Amino acid sequence: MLGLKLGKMDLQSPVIMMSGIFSYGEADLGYLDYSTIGAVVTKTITLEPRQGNPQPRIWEAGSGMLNSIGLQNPGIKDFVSHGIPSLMDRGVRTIVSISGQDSGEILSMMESLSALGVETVEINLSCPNVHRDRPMISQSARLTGQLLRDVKREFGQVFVIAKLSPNVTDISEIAIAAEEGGADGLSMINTVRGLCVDIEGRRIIEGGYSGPPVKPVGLRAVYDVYRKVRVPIIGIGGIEKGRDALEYILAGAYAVGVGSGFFSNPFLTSEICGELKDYMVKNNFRRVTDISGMLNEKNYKTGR
Amino acid sequence: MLGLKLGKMDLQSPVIMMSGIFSYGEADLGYLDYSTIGAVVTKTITLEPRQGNPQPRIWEAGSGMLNSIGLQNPGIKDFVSHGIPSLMDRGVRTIVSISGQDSGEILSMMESLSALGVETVEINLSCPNVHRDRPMISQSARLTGQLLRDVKREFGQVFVIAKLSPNVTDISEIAIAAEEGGADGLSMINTVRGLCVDIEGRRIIEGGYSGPPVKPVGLRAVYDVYRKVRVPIIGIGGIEKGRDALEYILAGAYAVGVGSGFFSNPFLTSEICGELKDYMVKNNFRRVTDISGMLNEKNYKTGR
Amino acid sequence: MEARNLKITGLTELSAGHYLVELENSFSTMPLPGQFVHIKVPPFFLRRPFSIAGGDAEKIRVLFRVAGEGTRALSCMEPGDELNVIGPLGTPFPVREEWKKAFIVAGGTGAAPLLFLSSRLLSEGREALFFYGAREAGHIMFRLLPPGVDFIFTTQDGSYGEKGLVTGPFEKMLRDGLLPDVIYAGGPHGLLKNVAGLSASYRVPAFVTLENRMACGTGLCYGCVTKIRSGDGWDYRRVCKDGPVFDAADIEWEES
Amino acid sequence: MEARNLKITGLTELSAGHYLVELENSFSTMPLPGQFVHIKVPPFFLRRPFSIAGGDAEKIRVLFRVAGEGTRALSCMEPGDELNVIGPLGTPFPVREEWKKAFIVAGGTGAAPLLFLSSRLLSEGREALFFYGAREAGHIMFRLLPPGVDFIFTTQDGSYGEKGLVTGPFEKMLRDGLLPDVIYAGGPHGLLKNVAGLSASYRVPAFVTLENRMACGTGLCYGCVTKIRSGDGWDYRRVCKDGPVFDAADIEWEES
Ligand SMILES: Cc1cc2nc3c(=O)[nH]c(=O)nc-3n(C[C@H](O)[C@H](O)[C@H](O)COP(=O)(O)OP(=O)(O)OC[C@H]3O[C@@H](n4cnc5c(N)ncnc54)[C@H](O)[C@@H]3O)c2cc1C
Ligand SMILES: Cc1cc2nc3c(=O)[nH]c(=O)nc-3n(C[C@H](O)[C@H](O)[C@H](O)COP(=O)(O)OP(=O)(O)OC[C@H]3O[C@@H](n4cnc5c(N)ncnc54)[C@H](O)[C@@H]3O)c2cc1C
Ligand SMILES: Cc1cc2nc3c(=O)[nH]c(=O)nc-3n(C[C@H](O)[C@H](O)[C@H](O)COP(=O)(O)O)c2cc1C
Ligand SMILES: Cc1cc2nc3c(=O)[nH]c(=O)nc-3n(C[C@H](O)[C@H](O)[C@H](O)COP(=O)(O)O)c2cc1C
Ligand code: FES
Ligand code: FES
Repeated sequence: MLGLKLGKMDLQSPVIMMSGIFSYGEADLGYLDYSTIGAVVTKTITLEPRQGNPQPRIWEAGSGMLNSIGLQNPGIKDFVSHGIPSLMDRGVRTIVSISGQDSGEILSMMESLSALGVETVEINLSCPNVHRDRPMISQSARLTGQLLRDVKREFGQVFVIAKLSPNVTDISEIAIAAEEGGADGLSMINTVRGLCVDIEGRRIIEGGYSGPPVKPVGLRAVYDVYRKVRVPIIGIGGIEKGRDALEYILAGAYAVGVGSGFFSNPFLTSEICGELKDYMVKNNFRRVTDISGMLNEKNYKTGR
Repeated sequence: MLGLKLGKMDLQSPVIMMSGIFSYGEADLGYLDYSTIGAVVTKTITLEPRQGNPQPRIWEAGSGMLNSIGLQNPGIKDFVSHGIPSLMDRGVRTIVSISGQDSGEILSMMESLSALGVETVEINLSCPNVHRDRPMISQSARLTGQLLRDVKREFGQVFVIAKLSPNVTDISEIAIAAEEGGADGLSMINTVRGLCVDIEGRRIIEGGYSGPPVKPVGLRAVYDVYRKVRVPIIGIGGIEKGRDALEYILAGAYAVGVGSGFFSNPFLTSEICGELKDYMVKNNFRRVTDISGMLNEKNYKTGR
Repeated sequence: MEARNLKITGLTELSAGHYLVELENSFSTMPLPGQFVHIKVPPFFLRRPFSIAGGDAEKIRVLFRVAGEGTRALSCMEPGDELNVIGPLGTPFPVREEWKKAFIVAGGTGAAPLLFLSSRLLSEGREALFFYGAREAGHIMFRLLPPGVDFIFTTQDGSYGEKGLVTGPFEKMLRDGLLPDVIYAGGPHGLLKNVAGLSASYRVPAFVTLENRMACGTGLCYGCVTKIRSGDGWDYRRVCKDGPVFDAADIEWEES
Repeated sequence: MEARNLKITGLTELSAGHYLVELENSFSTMPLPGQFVHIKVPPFFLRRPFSIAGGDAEKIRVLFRVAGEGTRALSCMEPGDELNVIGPLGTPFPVREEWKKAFIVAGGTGAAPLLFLSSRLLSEGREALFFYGAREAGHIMFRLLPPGVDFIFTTQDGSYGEKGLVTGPFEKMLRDGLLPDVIYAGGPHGLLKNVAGLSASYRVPAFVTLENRMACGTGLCYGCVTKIRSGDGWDYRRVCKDGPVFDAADIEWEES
């Protein structure tokens, strides 16, 4: 009922643990029902090791949070040398997340990954915590399209997901460029650039904003882009209960990504699967893909 | 202590009731302490009357809200014919908000307003609820700069505030263009494009997202832009308690704008003034302008 | 209109999911039937609007149904707790000297302001026949029915009174030629639209109270507007300030 | 590590703003001194981490100070309420056979895990001298002091024990040549850094517990990292998973 295909992968559920939330997938948490997880996107890897940002990296921001991990990671060489951690025996697929400054870096990482047999890669074009004043690749339609063309030209057989930033004037334009460049799927949204003021500590905390407050932003992005592309969208942003995931799917997401909501609710993936099943049973749907985009104008006319 | 100048106007407090929150300033609410309000920005007026958007116009979105009023207003002619509603006897100044598709419309409205003796105008370049698929003027640095140049060339004596949208790749770029075009001040942010899914009602609600969840977005915008312009910034977005206003001012706002938080907390302006005074007394500041931007790198180095 | 913290003096579950909350009236004004209060229910951002179901210089009564998270939170509050309330808001039901006999048509919690109105009418020596429809017997707020008002009940499941919609007996009465001087109605959109149609057919003036989503509740934001006929067309008018009570003939009824 | 709803069996205010909360231990593991629990306090988004201040197969005790909104909300909960808890988390304090005599240095609520540790040490027949510093007399959690442990108190205002910082008598004891086999410490960053310096000077191993801001609490997000020496430089290691207890000599101390 909840199973679906993403590229050549069969996912046992449309719920994906997004990058940065679940480390490299090496953890085995006794309390998780792994059968409710379709895939894990590993924490973003870069070509060279990165120490990441100084403290504080985590800051509560109203009913959400800021993070500025700054892509701490051991680099692609170390990552590859350990082999891809796998939860395959529990039916969970792995998607490897990578990030780089340009096509050269990305291609070199793709090389290492495809040598390892990795079939699905997410390219994080949208981390707000790395270079404060340099734009992200997904802030430019031209750079996004070009990067994907470069990657798909050489690694046409790899399923490539582009992860996009909401911090753009028009996310549809970026999404279309990614699709035209050859992206096989889109993940949206990454965190929203945010800032908190620590009055007592007399300091400013910058970071990527995530959690429940960004849900209307993520939904808007998914809804708008769904009408303009054909590739599957992983809907992300502020999912903290089952109902939120259903909203994303009805608005146009093919699958949903769990981010910081998992920190708050460790049973989130099970709750999502439960809620999706309930909705489908009550409304007589057999496959979760049948309800994807159901309330989007692309399929459906609203009263207005 | 809390008084400050905005252009030629003396404001009795740095707290401004933003556009859309307080109608045209004609209301006289018994429970408001008007001495805590520096100015009221009137609900945005357009050249022609507008009926605005259909219901629903208001939607609760997590700990914030969506609105899609769609600039319902009687048009500039009708507005001007009634004279500018004034709370001057209570010390509250009026700023008139206008919006138009291009310089022609704006200039024609400026004409009517300056005939009426209006000294301070806010140009709303950022309403997300008007034309769904057409960009807003403040989504283009070029158009923003051009519009301000056109306005200031003809109405150099009017204090012109540009109200900017957060839905851009780089708000600093827009702010700089506005300043270069001649803007005397900046209001930021307007609402964030958002969307909710009404599962039971099987419909999509689009609207501008405001309230506490957008505070980190507004703070980020103010903080970033403060370092790049010299004109005063009215910091807006998610202010629902006194402390929030203090955060905006410390991050770089010259004055603060109260939006939907006023719906939730009718004593908000008093709370803000109280909190600002407390902070200033405790930390030995005499004028609220002395603490503006105090925690911004422009003035101050953070520990990092 | 004032904004104050009002103390809850009573909170009773009248039937499954239906509550009566009684607030200390610290406002300096007397509430009138048709007016409403705008209540902050922590931690929710938007206030919740509720008709005043009764009250005087001492008390304000609100009758509500648990419809979602906010009303659920409200139902969990306790006597002694305070609520930040803006009120009394909106225009009351008009009452004219010459309207000696009124028909009142209420569906569900739409009955709240009409219960208040009917006791007012009664105390002024007028006649009122109250058509009150609910889903089931348990939803009829017997404890709030003003003594002396004549009631005709319907329930959708037939568990009390006539089975069916409240507009059934109401329409029958009109058809039988028993016309009142005025009609007042509150409840779901379909009911009100129906009443408006009958009021036009039988040429009896009708006043209905609308429930749109609200932000400010005080006429400032234009969030709650409804289409009101004007000249050849219509204008959007504010339910919170220009209403919530409107002349049924003025409303441009939309599909819902 | 498990995630469960644990019932609150007791919640006591020990002194102004300091609380002891007792939870039913429905975990299948026994908590160890130095480990912590990650508690969801509605309606806050991020969980709050707290050291385990005591416990066994039946109970988990947490000692906390109202530091902000989340701890305030926690202090308002009641016995019978449930909390969603992830735990026990992190690495416990190391205890080696040959460490017969321990000095324990605690500042403020940093005492919580050390109270647990000291009773463990005592029950294993070891010797422990507990240096316990607080702002004022009322902040010292007498009710939690394990019987049989020797304590030396300091308060900043001199209202109990010696006046000054806890590192005063601790350093004096070392200076007087009364060296323990091991030092354990918890509390503010300055205190820990100080203890680390003394541990190096006197060549006594020291283990400290750190408190960084956490999101996952389970090693997944890299939010809570601290600089740990490695070769010529340092690496960011996770306080929640690689700690919270670290060898003081491994920490790259930063200004704070
Ligand atoms: C003038 C007026 C008078 C009313 N009088 C009564 C009354 O006497 N008794 C009663 O039970 N109900 C009354 N209502 C409806 C009542 O306001 C809603 O049931 C209540 O707001 C639902 O809140 P919730 O948090 O439980 O629901 P949710 O669905 O969780 O609320 C989400 C948001 O939608 C709004 N909303 C949801 N339903 C409605 C609705 N029907 N009308 C307006 N806003 C809504 C809420 O205010 C909130 O902003 C009245 C509404 C209006 C406008
Ligand atoms: C491993 C560990 C063990 C701890 N043990 C204890 C203990 O036994 N007793 C005790 O009283 N406190 C302990 N603390 C500190 C405790 O977690 C904070 O006091 C608490 O999170 C503050 O929450 P708040 O909502 O009241 O404060 P707020 O300032 O409103 O919290 C805002 C955010 O900052 C975080 N935060 C604020 N202060 C701290 C802090 N000092 N450390 C970590 N996060 C913080 C909160 O978790 C939250 O995410 C421990 C912290 C850690 C990391
Ligand atoms: C602590 C943290 C670390 C993250 N690290 C990454 C990362 O390494 N790569 C990436 O593409 N996204 C990263 N993200 C973004 C999330 O994958 C997700 O897109 C975002 O948090 C929005 O979803 P949410 O609101 O559900 O958290 C991170 C988010 C958080 C909170
Ligand atoms: C109901 C509503 C109506 C608004 N109408 C206008 C408007 O007419 N013109 C305008 O410039 N901004 C308008 N805004 C935007 C606010 O002025 C403000 O910029 C925004 O809401 C962010 O602030 P907040 O989070 O404090 O609400 C409106 C906002 C709301 C909630
Ligand atoms: S709710 Fe704001 S005008 Fe009616
Ligand atoms: S809090 Fe996530 S790794 Fe420690």
